[in-house]
Amino acid sequence: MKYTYYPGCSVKATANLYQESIDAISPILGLELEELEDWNCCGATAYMSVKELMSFAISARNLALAEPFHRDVVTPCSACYLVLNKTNQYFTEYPDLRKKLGQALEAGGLSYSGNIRVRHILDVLFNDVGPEKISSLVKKRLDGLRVAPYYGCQIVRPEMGFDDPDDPQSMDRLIESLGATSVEYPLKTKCCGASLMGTEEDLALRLCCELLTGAESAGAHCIVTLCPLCQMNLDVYQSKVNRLCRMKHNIPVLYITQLIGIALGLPSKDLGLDKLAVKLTKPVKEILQGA
Amino acid sequence: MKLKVGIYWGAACGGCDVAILDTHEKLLDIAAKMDIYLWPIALDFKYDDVKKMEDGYLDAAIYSGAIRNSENEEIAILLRKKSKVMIALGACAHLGGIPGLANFYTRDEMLKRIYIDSESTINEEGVIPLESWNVKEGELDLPRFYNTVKTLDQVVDVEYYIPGCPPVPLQIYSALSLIWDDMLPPVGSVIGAGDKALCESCPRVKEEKTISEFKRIQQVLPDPEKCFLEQGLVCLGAATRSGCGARCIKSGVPCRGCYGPLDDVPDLGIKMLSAIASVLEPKEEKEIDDVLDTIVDPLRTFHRFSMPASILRRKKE
Amino acid sequence: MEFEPKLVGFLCNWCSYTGADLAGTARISYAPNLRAIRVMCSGRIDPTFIIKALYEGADGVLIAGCHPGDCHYQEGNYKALRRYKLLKRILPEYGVEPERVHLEWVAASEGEKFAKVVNEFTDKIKKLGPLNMKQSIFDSMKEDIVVHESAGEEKGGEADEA
Amino acid sequence: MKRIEIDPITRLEGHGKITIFLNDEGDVENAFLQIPELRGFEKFVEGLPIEEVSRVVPRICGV
Amino acid sequence: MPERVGVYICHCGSNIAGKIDIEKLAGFAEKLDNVALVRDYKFMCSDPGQNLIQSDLEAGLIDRVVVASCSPLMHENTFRKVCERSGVNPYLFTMTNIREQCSWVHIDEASSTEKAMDLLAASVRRAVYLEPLEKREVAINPRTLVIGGGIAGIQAALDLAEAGKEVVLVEREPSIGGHMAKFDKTFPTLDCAACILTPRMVQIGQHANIHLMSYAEVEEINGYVGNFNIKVRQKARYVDADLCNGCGMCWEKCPGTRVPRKGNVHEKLSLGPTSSIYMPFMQAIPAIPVIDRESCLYFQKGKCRICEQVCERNAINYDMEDSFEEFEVGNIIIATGFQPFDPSVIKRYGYGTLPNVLTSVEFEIMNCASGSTGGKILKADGTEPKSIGIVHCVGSRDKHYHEYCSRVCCMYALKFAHLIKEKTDAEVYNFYIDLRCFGKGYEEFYDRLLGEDVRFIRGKVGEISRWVAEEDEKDQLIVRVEDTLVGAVRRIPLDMVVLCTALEKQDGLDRVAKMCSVSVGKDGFIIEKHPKLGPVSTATDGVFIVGVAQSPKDIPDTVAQASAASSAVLSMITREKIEIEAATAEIIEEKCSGCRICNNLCPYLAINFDEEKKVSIINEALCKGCGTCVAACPSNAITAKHFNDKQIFAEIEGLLSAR
Repeated sequence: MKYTYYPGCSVKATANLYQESIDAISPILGLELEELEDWNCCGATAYMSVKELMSFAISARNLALAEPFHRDVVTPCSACYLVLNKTNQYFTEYPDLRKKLGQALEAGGLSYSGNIRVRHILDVLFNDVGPEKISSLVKKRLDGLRVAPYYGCQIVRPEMGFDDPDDPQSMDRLIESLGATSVEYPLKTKCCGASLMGTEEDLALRLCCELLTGAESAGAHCIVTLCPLCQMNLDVYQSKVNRLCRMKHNIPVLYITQLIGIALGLPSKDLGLDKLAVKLTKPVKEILQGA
Repeated sequence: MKLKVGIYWGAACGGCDVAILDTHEKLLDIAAKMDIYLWPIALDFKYDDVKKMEDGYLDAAIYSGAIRNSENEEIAILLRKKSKVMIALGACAHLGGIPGLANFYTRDEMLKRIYIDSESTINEEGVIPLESWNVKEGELDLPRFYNTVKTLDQVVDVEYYIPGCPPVPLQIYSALSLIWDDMLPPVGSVIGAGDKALCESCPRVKEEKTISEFKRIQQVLPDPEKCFLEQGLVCLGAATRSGCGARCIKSGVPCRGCYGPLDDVPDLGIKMLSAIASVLEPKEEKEIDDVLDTIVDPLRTFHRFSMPASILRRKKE
Repeated sequence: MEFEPKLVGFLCNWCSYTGADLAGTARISYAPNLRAIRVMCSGRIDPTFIIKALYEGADGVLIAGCHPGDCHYQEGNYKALRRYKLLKRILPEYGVEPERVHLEWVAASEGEKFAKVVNEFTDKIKKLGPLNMKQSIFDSMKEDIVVHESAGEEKGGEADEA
Repeated sequence: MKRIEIDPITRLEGHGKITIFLNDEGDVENAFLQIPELRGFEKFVEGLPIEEVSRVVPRICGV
Repeated sequence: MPERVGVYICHCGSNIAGKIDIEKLAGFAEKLDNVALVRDYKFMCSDPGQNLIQSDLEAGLIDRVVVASCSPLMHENTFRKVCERSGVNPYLFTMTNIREQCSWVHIDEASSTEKAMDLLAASVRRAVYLEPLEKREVAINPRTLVIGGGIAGIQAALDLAEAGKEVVLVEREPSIGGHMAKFDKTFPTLDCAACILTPRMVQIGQHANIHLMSYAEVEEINGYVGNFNIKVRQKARYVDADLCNGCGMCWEKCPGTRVPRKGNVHEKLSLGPTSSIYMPFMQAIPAIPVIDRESCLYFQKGKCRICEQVCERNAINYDMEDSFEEFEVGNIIIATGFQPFDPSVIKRYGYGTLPNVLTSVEFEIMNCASGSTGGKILKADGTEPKSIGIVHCVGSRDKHYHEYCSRVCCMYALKFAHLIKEKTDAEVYNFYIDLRCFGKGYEEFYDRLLGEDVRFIRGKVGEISRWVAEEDEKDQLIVRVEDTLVGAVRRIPLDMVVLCTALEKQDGLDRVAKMCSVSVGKDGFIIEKHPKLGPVSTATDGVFIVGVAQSPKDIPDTVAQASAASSAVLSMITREKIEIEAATAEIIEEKCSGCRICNNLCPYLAINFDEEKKVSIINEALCKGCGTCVAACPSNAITAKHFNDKQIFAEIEGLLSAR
């Protein structure tokens, strides 16, 4: 299964552990992620809310670059997925926007007709690879590990497309396919504050605190997510959250791809586990070692 | 005593005359009952012979072909004077027929296209036919090419019409037999045809009609059983008099209305327009337009054979 | 003398005819060029009537029905709309400007609108000028007449009843 | 100049008229065959949908 | 002998004469063909005016009448009656509107007079082609069909039966009573629903004039006003109604169950016995059980048959088949009631995924003393709730689901709040957008609730989840709602939530509507004849609509509509016959080719196809005379009486070529 891979800026920098885990598990799961040549930043939701047309234009450029390959564009990051997917949909639905973007692309010698699909890596893992295949490849079953599935709020809007936006289940199934238990986590699509961490830190910290408290009260050993920004806010800023909310949270926050990597028996340094701010706790380690 | 009959053709193709011949052995009955005093395609009588007759000499005159030029009209008027009963034979005399399609153009447009612009003609001086022309020996004349095609009943009073293009030979025979059996219906009626629309005798199954798209015959492989109209193929059968035995439909193509309208229908084409428009599927204006876009050349299709007999008769100049 | 167009209107009994009456009771004045024929529903209007009116000398024909959804017989106006759309497409092939036939939805309460519609339609046809279809058919057949030797009366020239 | 007209010429498809001019000796001075017939298929077949042409042009000659 | 037309020109005081030159018009009329005489008078509609016409008619001077005066919508009937009085068919008369559409609306006298002349010429030519028409009358069968045995159907049936008229009441469920039978109390009086409903149900069961068919569905309806023939499918109950005396042995001993065996309190909610052979509720009418095939061990696995063994009256019969009954009725009353909106589509409210989230109907059943909880309000685990939330407008006033307001939810929500306060000491929250307490005594009931310290939060609930923060919230539901009066998003933990779901069109209403040839609106309810002036009748004569079949409404309005419909039916019945529109369309069989273009053009389904004769036929009683099929018929085989082609062609010629 071959895809045009749109990495996005985060996995090239702060979220390189996400990229490492993807690179590690892809060959085993039979995924060929060919990086899109000369891709540009999608501007994420921040730029979309400031200059919508410009944001549409720069992400349309990515789509135009990807179209000749006639393959699905896959991205690991929820923000990139939201922006690219929204651009693709609005491009087909709104003729006057299509005209403006057409002119913008022409200036760059490009054109786009709107017949390729934008997909998140979770969609590929769940629908193309599938939980059965993954569980057949599992070497170390993660029995006893209680995981809080955190989807974040950007993957579900404006159109999740491959799962129920109010009550997504695809990651829960993937977690269960590894032998772990996916706890009932009502905050699975609540917002972590994302880029607000830079502008309204206290608000974002309080949001993350609720997410961490919710996971803990659901008895989860760790949180698994699929968005670089959510992971960073919950993992890197966990100490700041504890200080502000006078909590003693110590919950590791992994990427789903890392969890899969562990279950596939890959060495932890290939999965970037060493780069986690909140190190794996004793109970988690025991389960991982013991399995 | 044998009936004295004259058969003539105006702007015609001779198909109606051949149809008379196609009555095969029945031709002998016709010959037994009738003496033919004029039949250009088959017998060598001249106009002078007819002019010499006294008025009403002929029992019936059978005129096929439309009124396209002055000669067609003159002979029609002549035959009217010379015969008790005037019968219009075939779609041209009855409705204007295929030649009637010329009513979408003017005389000059026609002559220019035929004699000057036509690709295979070399005519630098732009010579077009004239009504009279002098040669050394004397003056020659030709009939005048009319601006508008007329039907027979628009130039003379016509007692009976035998419709069709061509009329079904058997129907011609049965119509003629009405004369010698002296069972002619009231003057002005159409004989040798049914008094219901073609659908009555059409072999195809008819159900409720809702049309969301029209197609052209070559774009589709129509279901052999189902009514053409229901499959989005324009068929004038519903507004056309029966009598032809649905020969076009039986050979897989929709009806084009050559047997003409039913009794109280003054305009076949506009009536069919009303019928087809009523059963379109969409209600929104935009969607209606989309469906109507799929009808090709509506007016000339609806008036394939009956333009001169329609209410407006021709395109306004 | 300025050209005064002759207009024929087909008004549906429940909405547009009642609307026209309302314009009367409200004494709203409008151009006198339109003569109305009452039908029970705009669905009753056969395009043959419109062609007949144009032939008999109308310079313009107005079709008025209930607004979609208001039809007293629920769907008559939809059929009127479909026939009107197809008829407008073939008028140019008759050499008749399609603007000469116009369809308008007029509710029973829209007396004001009825007056406005008649005025606007009258002005539009005034600009277009006379149609006189019957005369133009007769003119185009003028030279096509053969003078009878005997009575000399011109038979076949004038366009008799179809 | 004497003139003989054969009008119409018969037993063929279509209309025609022959005019013969005899000189005083009774010999043929000149003769003309005139075809009065014209319906205009060349013009009115223009713009017809192609599938209809095959149903219109057979009416050029039905013999 | 050609028709002789009498022309009568009215001055209408100065209304017409003030603008139109009457003399010139009369002079013009005299010269028109077929005009035998022309008269003019100050007020044609006055008695002397009418007598002018009557005397000419009785003297046989004329046989067609043209009155040039006001609009036909004004005095057409007046002059038709004059013709009738003079022994002449009223349809041989026509009017020329030279007032509302001529003298009142044009300024210049000359052009007004010219227009009047053209209009008059058109009328005269039309008059020549007028043909006599008979007003057809149809007998009204006094029996009435009522579809639906809820409070609407019960009220209508009783009104008619009490008036001595025969009623056939068809109810789809095993017992009549509809949704009202599932309520404990009714607002605003807090009457016990059973107390006010059961006596009427018993009356229905015993009334000699009412033929009750429960557990039955209408299969087919044909015919027209006064003469509908109905076919009803009586579904097999597998219990013989004549033998069974409702002793109850069968459902006590029946091992099968219609509710999940290991279900919690809410899953096991039921009014009557939960066994496979059951009665919907104890006061069911008819009091006869029915076997639910899905859960019956005999029908599913072929064993058991215990009910047959215990039944002393051997009324059980497993081989019963659906049976059919046919009868004639004159009128139909559609009282099919409503179906509650299924809230599971609103995932954020968690109905079906989270425990302790109930719909209003489920909560009503829980409150019934004869219900499975004995009227006690309990959580799913059987314990008493400490706090209950009631969410208004679930599926109503919401563009995604139903835009309309269901009218009853606010009031029953208040009733719920009262019941909770009365039966438990739980906190009660009502989440509302607007409190619509519009009826008699409704506002007072709301004030009373304010006194019982019910907490009203004005805001649409955003989410119901299990996003607990503290330990004690563990098995609670967290409601997040924006309190618009306070201007903050509030987070309220609750033990239980009741969703006030919208009232939707009853399942199958569109099929019933199609059978009665009435149409449904975009929200699925049947379209009434006129929203203000004809709420219970429909465009089809003889078909009436009552209760939620027309639109959501509460019990008082439903009962009022039921009595309105039955009085309308009674007036039809007492008239014994009804005049059918005379100017209908007619298909001339000799001309109809069976092309069937007209078949689906008729909104009243008046045109059907005769397979043997291969022609279409118009049912004159159903035809309203709109003429849509006439204009479409390619053979002109359909004539529109009083508006046929000849008459309209004559008017066109009159308008354009008379002068």
